Amino acid sequence: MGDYKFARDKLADVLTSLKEYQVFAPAAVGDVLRFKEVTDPANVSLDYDNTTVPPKELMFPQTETLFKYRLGSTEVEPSVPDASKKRMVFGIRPCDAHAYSIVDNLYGWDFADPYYQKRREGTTLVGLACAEPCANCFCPSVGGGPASEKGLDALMFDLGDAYYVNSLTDKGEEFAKAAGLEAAGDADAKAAAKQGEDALKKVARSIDTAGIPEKLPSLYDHPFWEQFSDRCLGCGICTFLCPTCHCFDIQDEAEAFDARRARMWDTCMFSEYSLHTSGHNPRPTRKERTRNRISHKYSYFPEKFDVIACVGCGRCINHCPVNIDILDILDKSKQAEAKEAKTA
Amino acid sequence: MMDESNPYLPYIVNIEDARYETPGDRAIKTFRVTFADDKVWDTWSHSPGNCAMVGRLGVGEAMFCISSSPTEEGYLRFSIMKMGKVTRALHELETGDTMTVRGPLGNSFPMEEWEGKNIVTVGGGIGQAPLRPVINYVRANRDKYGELQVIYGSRTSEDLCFQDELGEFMTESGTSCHLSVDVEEEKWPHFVGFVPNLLMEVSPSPENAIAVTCGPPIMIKFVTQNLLKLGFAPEQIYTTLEERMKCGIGKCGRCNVGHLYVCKDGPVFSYETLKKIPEAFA
Amino acid sequence: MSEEFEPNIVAFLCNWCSYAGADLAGTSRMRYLPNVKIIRVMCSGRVNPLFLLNALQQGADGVLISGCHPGDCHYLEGNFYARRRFMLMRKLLEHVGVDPGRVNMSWVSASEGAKFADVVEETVAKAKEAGPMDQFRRRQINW
Amino acid sequence: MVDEKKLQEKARETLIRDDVRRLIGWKRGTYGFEAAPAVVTDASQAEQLIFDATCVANPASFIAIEEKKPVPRGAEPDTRKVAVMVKGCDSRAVVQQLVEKAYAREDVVVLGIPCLGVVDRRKAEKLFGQTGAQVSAKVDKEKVALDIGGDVKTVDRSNILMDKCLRCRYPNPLVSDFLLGEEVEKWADDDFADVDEFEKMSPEDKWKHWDEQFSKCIRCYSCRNVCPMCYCVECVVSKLRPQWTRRSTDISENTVYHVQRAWHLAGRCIECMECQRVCPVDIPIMTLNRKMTRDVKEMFEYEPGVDVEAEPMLACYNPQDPEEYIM
Repeated sequence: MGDYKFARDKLADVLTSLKEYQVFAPAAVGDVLRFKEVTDPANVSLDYDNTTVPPKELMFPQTETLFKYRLGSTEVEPSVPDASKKRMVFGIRPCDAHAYSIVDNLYGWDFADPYYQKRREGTTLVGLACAEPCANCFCPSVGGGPASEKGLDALMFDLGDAYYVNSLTDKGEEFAKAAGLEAAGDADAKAAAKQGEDALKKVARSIDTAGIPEKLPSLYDHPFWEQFSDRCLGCGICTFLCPTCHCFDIQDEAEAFDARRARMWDTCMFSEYSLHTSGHNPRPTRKERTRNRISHKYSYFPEKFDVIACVGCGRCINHCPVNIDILDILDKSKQAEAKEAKTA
Repeated sequence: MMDESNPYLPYIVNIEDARYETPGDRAIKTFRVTFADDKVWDTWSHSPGNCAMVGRLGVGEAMFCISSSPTEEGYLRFSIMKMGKVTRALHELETGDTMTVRGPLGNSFPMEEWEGKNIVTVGGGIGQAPLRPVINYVRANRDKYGELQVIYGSRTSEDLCFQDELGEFMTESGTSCHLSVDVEEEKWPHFVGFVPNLLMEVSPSPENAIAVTCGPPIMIKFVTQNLLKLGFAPEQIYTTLEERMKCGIGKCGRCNVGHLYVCKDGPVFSYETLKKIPEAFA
Repeated sequence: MSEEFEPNIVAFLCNWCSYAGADLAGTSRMRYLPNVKIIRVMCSGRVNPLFLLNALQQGADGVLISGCHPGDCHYLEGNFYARRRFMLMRKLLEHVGVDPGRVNMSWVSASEGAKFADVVEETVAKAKEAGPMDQFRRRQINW
Repeated sequence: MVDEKKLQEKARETLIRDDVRRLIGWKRGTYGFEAAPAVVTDASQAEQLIFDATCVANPASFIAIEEKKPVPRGAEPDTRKVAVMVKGCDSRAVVQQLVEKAYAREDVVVLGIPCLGVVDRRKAEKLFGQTGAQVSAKVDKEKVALDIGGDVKTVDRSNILMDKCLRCRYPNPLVSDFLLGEEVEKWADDDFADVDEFEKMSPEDKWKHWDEQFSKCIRCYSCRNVCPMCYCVECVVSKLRPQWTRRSTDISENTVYHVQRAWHLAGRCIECMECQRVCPVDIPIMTLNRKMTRDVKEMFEYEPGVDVEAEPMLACYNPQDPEEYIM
């Protein structure tokens, strides 16, 4: 669609002009970056690698009320978000936007999830292409890239003194109009394209995913998982920080007579995740849980929705305290010899 | 069907009858419920094998099979064993109380496909609950199905569910019933031993037959092995699985066995499907 | 002006001394402040510091743990363990910014009805000084 | 410094013993400033093992959290020992685990490593940026030399070592069966100046600080899981019956989680700083732990993880314990 630009020092003005949107942008709390609602446009900076906590929390908050009720009453009051309220994620990295388009499959599958979908509908995604990919990024290997347009409404490129904006959808056009962006010239478009190509070359890590979805189920009982699971702590870092991980727990909470049913992020790396009340656990050790995490992303999800549930953002690699490196696992899985697993 | 716009909202149901099937720490209580809002019945339809999230506001919900056949009209039945947080809270409820139901969820037994065949059900303990709708569906459509063999065992004779109905099966024509208990007890006229052994004792013919089994995971495993020994083909063997569940609609993730969600793609699977998925027997 | 703040106090009293002390205060018709909600436990050593945190979460503005005098414990040494625990828990909460006046402990024997009334008064006074517990009460969370 | 060849040789020797099941040490990570903990079961894997200033993880964390599947009927349980390589600080974890009888002394083979300090990934990344290279690091009494993909950088110790190393009082293992390398001289002391400094803040400022920090928490429980002292099979924060801590992430539950975590480590924390290292959202968890450590030391003259014969701090008492606030 349209090509636009705005000067670097006009960033605050652009954000100020987006009054009809609730705008979220990366913000620092100490050394940690997270998407926060913009309260002061003057404080927003787009000079960042990527946020620690992915912006999935904007569509799928870590804790979310499903409905409220009074204890003793049978009336429930749903807390479904209002899609007519316009929201914008400003400066989202292409990998995180790509993640939304993957997770959309699940939340739209058969039973539509109104909580996620209403938020998605009302939100405009304005991306920011990566000029300098991080050390553990591997987005091109899983269908993305530093300047991938997947899932985005508009994509910005940092060209030094100005941001070049390529609007990709009607929502993106609307953003350009609301922000009053000036038209960009050919030179800017070329510079952006060049930056995208250069960035792609700078992505240091990669994996050839061909054959992995078909192979993983054959490694069900394979001891190679233990090379990794033996040092797994069973914490939730890899999954909570993963932009495509979407599992949740549902709990009822009451405070005096006010109660709610809420859902909160959950992770297959916790033992209680799959623990039956009887005490039986189908995934009793970290070996099975590690296998489930990797298999879900690279085999089960593609089997169902035809797309790998990984966007190559590198967060699980960057933040794993014990260096369980998903690329290393996938690499080893390709070398491992398939074994017929035992069933009944 | 459920509220299309929000599958997380439960229906309120009134308990018309609550009674204990079995006593003890792990008592089984059967609830007969009907919707507080009569209009729900207009859109409600379920089949044998379907499940529902049953719960209590303020405590939570858990997945249970609907243990009544759709041929039993005007109510739903749930047989619930007292185990954890939710089931304990449900067991406190009595006739006249309300609980919540969200469903019907999951797939169901291909009852139409099975028409004209002999049906063998192999149940253990509370595993008889998902088999009950199959049995009652067959009994209500007697002319459409062949012989019905009910094979059922539990730890002790006290732990047998649906005792009032078991007697009927023994006398009804076209239906036979074989019971067992795990350990020897006084005045027990039937088989003593585990259900897989009872199955071998009864030794149903695989010819034009379908076997449906449900029980503890270990029992399912051995029953499946024995059915194969008896000559049943993998596509003749059906089971229902259970996993921990939260959403019941294929979103929350935890109930997967391999790439299948038990809540959505299941709980009913043929062994033909499951034999490719080792996790189903984990 | 709003009404004067009346704090909620949760008191964990040991069965053998302090609960009997509170009972004595009542049967002797001594007046003690009605802010206190008593939970009887078998021994002050049974009080898990999580109870304290949970009370503060659920709306208590102050907590009182009371047991037998050192050396008089019905179970010989339960109150010594409790003393160590709450000494530390108080320091920890202080480090987090919670007024240490919200965590109180006392030794009240079965014969000290008057002391119990005094202890309650002091506990309430400290909680009043600290003000409403609004730091990590569940109620303040906006669902 | 430890000779890597000797270390691998000793590891091999240990792994071929009939009574040793696995060995926990370190191996080079796939990238960056931290070595990965390594669990090896076969002598042929011994050549992966390393020790240098990037070996920050605490191998003692992995001893007690191992999940074992039920022993099949008729089979004998595997009672062979676990060998573990420990730095000075890591060895305190082993001592404290022994104090708590998490396992018996004869269940472990301890290979001690005198240590001159380890690199703080956060400090290194601030100085040199994130790197995809497999970094190795040599440390001496003044400098740390980092080899970042062939590019050698030398940094002052105080600018790059973990804070715990800058106040390390136990550079040599307090428990070991074999010592790999020469004992080193203690170079620092701990005056808890950071705790004193924090205590000067007003209660309002303290809460403002923690409100901000705890609000960030995503409750991934990595701080709990990495902690060598957090080895309960079922943790109180994950229990449903009774449910003390809810799973919802808000300031109330997060605060209680962190306070109770620090509380459960009172008199047990051996200051390996793993909790703070692994926190993905940089919560200064050690501030709470160090307050407890200081107070336990001052009030009860107790120091965890130094004496195998000691009793756990909260399982003993002194009739003369302080009680200044008790009415």
